Amino acid sequence: MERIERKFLLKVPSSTENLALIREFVTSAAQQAGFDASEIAKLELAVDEACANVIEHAYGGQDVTKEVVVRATLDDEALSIDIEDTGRGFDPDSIKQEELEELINKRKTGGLGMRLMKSLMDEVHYEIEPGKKNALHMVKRLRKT
Amino acid sequence: MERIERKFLLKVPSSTENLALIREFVTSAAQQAGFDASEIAKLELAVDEACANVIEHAYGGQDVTKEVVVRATLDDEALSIDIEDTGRGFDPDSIKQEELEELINKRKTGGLGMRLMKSLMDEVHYEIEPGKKNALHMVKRLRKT
Amino acid sequence: MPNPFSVQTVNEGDHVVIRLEGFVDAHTAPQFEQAVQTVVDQGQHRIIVDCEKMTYISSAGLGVFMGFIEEVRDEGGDIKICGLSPKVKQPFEILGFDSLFDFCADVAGAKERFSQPVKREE
Amino acid sequence: MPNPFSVQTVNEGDHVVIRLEGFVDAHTAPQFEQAVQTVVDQGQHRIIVDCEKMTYISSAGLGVFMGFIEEVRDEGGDIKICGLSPKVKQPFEILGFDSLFDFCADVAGAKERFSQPVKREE
Ligand SMILES: Nc1ncnc2c1ncn2[C@@H]1O[C@H](COP(=O)(O)OP(=O)(O)O)[C@@H](O)[C@H]1O
Ligand SMILES: Nc1ncnc2c1ncn2[C@@H]1O[C@H](COP(=O)(O)OP(=O)(O)O)[C@@H](O)[C@H]1O
Repeated sequence: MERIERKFLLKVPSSTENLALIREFVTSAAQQAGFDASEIAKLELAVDEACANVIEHAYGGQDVTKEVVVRATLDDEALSIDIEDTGRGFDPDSIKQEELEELINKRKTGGLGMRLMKSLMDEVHYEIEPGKKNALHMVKRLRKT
Repeated sequence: MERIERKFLLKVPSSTENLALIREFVTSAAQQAGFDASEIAKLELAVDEACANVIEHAYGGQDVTKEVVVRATLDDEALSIDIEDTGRGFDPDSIKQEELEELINKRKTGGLGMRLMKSLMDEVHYEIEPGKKNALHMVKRLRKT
Repeated sequence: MPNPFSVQTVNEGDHVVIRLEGFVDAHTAPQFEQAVQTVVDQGQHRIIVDCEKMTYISSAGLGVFMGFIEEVRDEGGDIKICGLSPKVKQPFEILGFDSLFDFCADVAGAKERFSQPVKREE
Repeated sequence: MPNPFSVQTVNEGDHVVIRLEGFVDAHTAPQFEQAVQTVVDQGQHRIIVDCEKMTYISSAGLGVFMGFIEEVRDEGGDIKICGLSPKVKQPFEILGFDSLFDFCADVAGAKERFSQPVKREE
């Protein structure tokens, strides 16, 4: 049996200005997938965090000559999100997840994004090939009611 | 001198459900280009009309396996919109622009879209290659104040 | 969220008010068309379309006005368009609707206008 | 339109209210951070952040609370977070902010709380 997929693609210049549009994009796809408002809020936030990281870390700040690519693919079972960049890349496993208390003690203002993504989504998986393509694959499954 | 361009790309399944997202997409690009609210409203409407035509005429109604592609390219002088489909195609020159009164007399409910696009945009240009790619290029120039 | 739309039909004695809210585009216009069709099928031809809460309209929505106006006027009625904000007025004006349709400031104004002769070129 | 945001700082005697409105994301959080910095630089450490009109917050916004709380508490003050709607509360809870920050229903509640001992693990 063939599954009907709906594919959405958004490419925007690397600028935090575009995070709002990225959120609208995800919300639209998620609504069509049939997620409820609370699930949509989670998807929106996870994708925002991922794209903010691309803009700030992969491309090192605003650089509108670079592109952030977001794909949303939905079928009966899940919404898959694929985010691509051609920036610096990093080793996700080397990122130490510090406790909130620790971060507070160190007066850190960051270090929360990846943790959020992991708890908001069902799957979070990086494939990093610096200089070529860095890809982040995230999945949120539809809970059948 | 090199012009810095910002490029935005959106691909969505061919469904009128996605017109709202398409409008958000254009609005975002137009805001970054510096258009005022009234100009943004014009751009939004022109692109909505063009994409509604692709969904309804090029692809003959809702068909989420088909794709509507919208590109927005902005530089210091203008926002260019390129809309692509791989649908039926048509001969734009053969479309008779009937007067509103005539349409009313015939109790028509359509026939207004292309006329709107032409008066809302500075340039409207079709390149139709049925079976290959149909492209619509529209430009709105920034009026320097 | 991205496309809030609703249409509400209220019978008020010898005329009917159709209230549009949100975005009237190719996706939602069929619901508007259905609402007008229902009213006309019931033999009501004094129709007021209240656009005060309409935030957007594309040609799909404009076409609904166009498709019914003759039939309604033939029956001695009219479709009064009221409450258009400057933003949504633009497409009506570009297409010349202002010379063929009766625009009113609000529902009260539209009701009053129904006691006056219908604007119509024959 | 796609990203309405504003931050407003109001001095109210011995404490200060920072009002967030709209979307707090990586684009707008720097403005929020600047507002807190300004208040702290002025030596004010009894800070109430009113989130009643905040419609969204991402980690960039949460990081602002995180980055200032130690300094403010060291000075005998606190950052009270109030008016969180259920929708925006979610990220605060996921990250455990509820056990380290003082959440209040509204500004009045936050003012009252300033007369009570500060929640803090040493
Ligand atoms: N897409 C990315 N490209 C490069 N580095 C990244 C990327 N995403 C995350 N990182 C690295 O992982 C760290 C932790 O990310 P995160 O948990 O989102 O917190 P924050 O972005 O606030 O630092 C970042 O500081 C950065 O060094
Ligand atoms: N993208 C397109 N692909 C195929 N045919 C089109 C396309 N756009 C317009 N047309 C044709 O041109 C006609 C006029 O279009 P338009 O002025 O937008 O009015 P309407 O869409 O309401 O009919 C359409 O009815 C259709 O036959």
